[in-house]
Amino acid sequence: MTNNGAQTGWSREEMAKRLAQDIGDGSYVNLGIGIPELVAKFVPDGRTLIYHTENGLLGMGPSPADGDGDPELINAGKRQVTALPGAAYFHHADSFAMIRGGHLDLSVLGALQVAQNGDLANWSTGEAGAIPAVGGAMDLVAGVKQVFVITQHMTKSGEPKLVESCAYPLTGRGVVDRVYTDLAVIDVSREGFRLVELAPGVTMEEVRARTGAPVLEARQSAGVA
Amino acid sequence: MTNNGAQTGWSREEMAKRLAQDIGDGSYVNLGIGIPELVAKFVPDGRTLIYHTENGLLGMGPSPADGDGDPELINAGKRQVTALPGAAYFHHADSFAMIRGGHLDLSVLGALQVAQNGDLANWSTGEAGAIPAVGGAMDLVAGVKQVFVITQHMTKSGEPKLVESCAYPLTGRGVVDRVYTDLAVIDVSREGFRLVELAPGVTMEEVRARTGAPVLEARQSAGVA
Amino acid sequence: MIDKRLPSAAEAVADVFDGASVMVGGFGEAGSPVELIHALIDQGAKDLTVISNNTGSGEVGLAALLKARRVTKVVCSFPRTANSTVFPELYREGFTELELVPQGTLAERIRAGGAGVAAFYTPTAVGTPLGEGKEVREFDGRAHLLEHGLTADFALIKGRLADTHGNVLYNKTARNFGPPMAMAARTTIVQVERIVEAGELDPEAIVTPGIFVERVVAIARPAHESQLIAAGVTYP
Amino acid sequence: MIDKRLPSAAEAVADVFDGASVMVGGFGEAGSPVELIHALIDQGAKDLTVISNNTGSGEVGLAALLKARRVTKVVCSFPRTANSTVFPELYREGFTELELVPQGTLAERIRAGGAGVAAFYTPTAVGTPLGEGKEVREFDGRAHLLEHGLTADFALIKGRLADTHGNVLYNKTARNFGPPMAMAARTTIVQVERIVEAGELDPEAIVTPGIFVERVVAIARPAHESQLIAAGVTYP
Repeated sequence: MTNNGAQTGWSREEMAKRLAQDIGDGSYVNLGIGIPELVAKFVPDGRTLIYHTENGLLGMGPSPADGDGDPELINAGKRQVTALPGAAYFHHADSFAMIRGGHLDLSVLGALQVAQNGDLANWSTGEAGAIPAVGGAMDLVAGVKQVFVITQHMTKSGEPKLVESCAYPLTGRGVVDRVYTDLAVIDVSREGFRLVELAPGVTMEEVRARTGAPVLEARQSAGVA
Repeated sequence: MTNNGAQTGWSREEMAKRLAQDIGDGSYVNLGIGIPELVAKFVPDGRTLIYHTENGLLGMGPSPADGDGDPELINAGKRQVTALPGAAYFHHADSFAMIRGGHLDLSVLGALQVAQNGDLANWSTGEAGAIPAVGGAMDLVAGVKQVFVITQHMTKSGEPKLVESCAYPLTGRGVVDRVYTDLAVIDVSREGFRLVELAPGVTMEEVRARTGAPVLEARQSAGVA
Repeated sequence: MIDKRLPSAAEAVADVFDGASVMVGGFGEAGSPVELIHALIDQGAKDLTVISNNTGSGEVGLAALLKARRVTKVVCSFPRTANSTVFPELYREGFTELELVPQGTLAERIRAGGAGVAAFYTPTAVGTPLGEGKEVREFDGRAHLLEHGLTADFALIKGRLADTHGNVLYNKTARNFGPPMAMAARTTIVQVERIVEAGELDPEAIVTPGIFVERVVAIARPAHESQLIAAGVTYP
Repeated sequence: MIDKRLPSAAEAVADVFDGASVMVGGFGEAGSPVELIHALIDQGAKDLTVISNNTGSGEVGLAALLKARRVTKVVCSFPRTANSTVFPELYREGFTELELVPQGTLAERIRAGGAGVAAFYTPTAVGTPLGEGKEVREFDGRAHLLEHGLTADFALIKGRLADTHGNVLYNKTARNFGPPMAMAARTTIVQVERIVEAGELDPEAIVTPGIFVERVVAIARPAHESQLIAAGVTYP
């Protein structure tokens, strides 16, 4: 991916910024722990999103200033946050009623693997002796209207994360709508992976070489969701 | 039941008063529409009951003084009531979670018929062309820990209301624990109806003559529930 | 900028379509969204399925919607009222179908629909005529009925106070079916006496979070059915 | 005269028995009833089944109860924590069994247990390892799993404020599992910073109605796990 010194690929922040462009004004959004959390920093001017955290808050705001936090006002990653005007607190059964009942517009999650049929693996490597922990990921992918994955295109050891079928234990079947990586934006269509947009300096050939399943050409009309 | 001019049987108020003696201090109680509502007037001194009305209030108090009512503060009979100190409002799904989940100690209901196995019919005569309406009766008898019926011993036309098996459509099967009538207090035991107490001036023979199923003698130890 | 306010009840119900399912809040007159229902009568949608605990009083509100022959089915726990013959006549005539549901099962089916729970097992109504034809299954030796979640195209609800995000507070026992219905409808429309800016309500005390509410309309002095009936009003 | 106050955490948990099931509120440290858990450690009950979203941090609170080898099973959605090896060691050793449940299914199972709903169908976890061995059934063409309601002998919950009738308010996201667990336990024990007389709380704003609460204990300045851990505290 060397390209005459010009930019190749997206940084984590750029991935988050690209994803943020695809979220409509007024959407109710749940951002997973890690890269997904960055999305909140890049929402385009003029759009207001309402953030849901599954531990019981709609209208979540950014981290508090040092010393202003409350250890009982936290997000799903157990980090201290704030509540914005218009916020509401509720209990866990109501919070997951929002998720399971299809009331959230978008869930943004990380991934270990995404399969071409939309299967997602993001909670366990299935490693022997590991302590299994699932949290709310299975509920989010089963219930939220749209599921975006944001992830590096390949693992640290150079394996594709977008694959024909997941080797890791599944979080949900056929649940992912779109994937944002350092190399491209890719839809999970009925026909399988389909390019939406390449990152700067990245070619379709490079994307295909780094993807474990076929990637279809972008549709002429492809673009913002 | 003439008895030398002395009292024979209980009035509605006396039935309610007799029933009220059997409710323990601190009980959570749902009183049905009609005679059951009278029970609240006769709770013995020193006992505090908390009244639940299924339309969303715990800590229901008596009717408001004239002109002090709020048409949006009503009981299940749609009559205006008040809220006592310690009251709480909640929605219908939570209200019936209290009922179905076994959190209420006692439900007091009227009856068309009670069978010797505890079956209750109190919502419909099954008459052709009648508009069926059930309200919360089936939920109450299925969920509340103890179900007391308060009713005249016989219908206006002189038919027994305590019967071998209900002819009317059921509200629930095997749900009634005890029946308070104008003639007696009668338990629904495993063996069938069993006398607990006779009203003043009423004989066991009279009770048996007016009951559509066998009535067993009171146990020596029978008394307050 | 999130602002779910609409300027009038008429605009709030403008897109209710023929054949729609409509949840209508209220228990008796407490919580009955009279102005939204009257706007729906004016709007004209017909062949509606109404999910509501009762069928209204006199010839105002829900009873008036029925009287206008707009409702071909009601899902309801208690369709009798002391002072209305509207539903009984439509029912006997065969114009309006009735699905009678125990009140707690009705509330739980609505909550389940809103919570993405397809179906659940309840002990209510086992062995009664309302359990006939339903799947029975034992859990811990006790028989339960399978009941299905209920959703609807629209919900018409009456609150007391809302903010521009659609967070809603209620008045006393007028809360009743409002919160579960707000969860279960695709388009939830709430009339309240007053709408404040986001941030003016205590986030700890909100009863229906705004995510469940699509539209709020201010009706400053809502009518109570009993007052309309006492004044001899019929609608339209 | 209804008064659900007990004078101390020790008295509040005195009757927890060996082999009891205990729901423990909290999500991370928010809402963790540290003082009630420490009283339970002192009390000595063992062979407990704990139902809780997490397994605690450091060696205080829930992690300390585990460390004391009192818990032989946890029902939990996320037993990993960054700063505790207590559960992983007990799990690997085979002392403490794990039933891993998706977080929303856990919350709904608890709510169902409290609401008298024996079981329900949810789309969560279909086709995943956590759905294996469970009944699958289609509703409207979509596969759902059958999940059962959960109840418990006791619940230990942290609120902010209560009254003598057991009505409870919470603090921000410390509310989390408190309300459904209060519904699902036969004996619900709530620690709060302050207990007021009945009538001092707004009946419109109560989160857990007193019918779900058997005992309230005032713990004026409850500890937060993170502060204890930062101070190097381990319990006992």
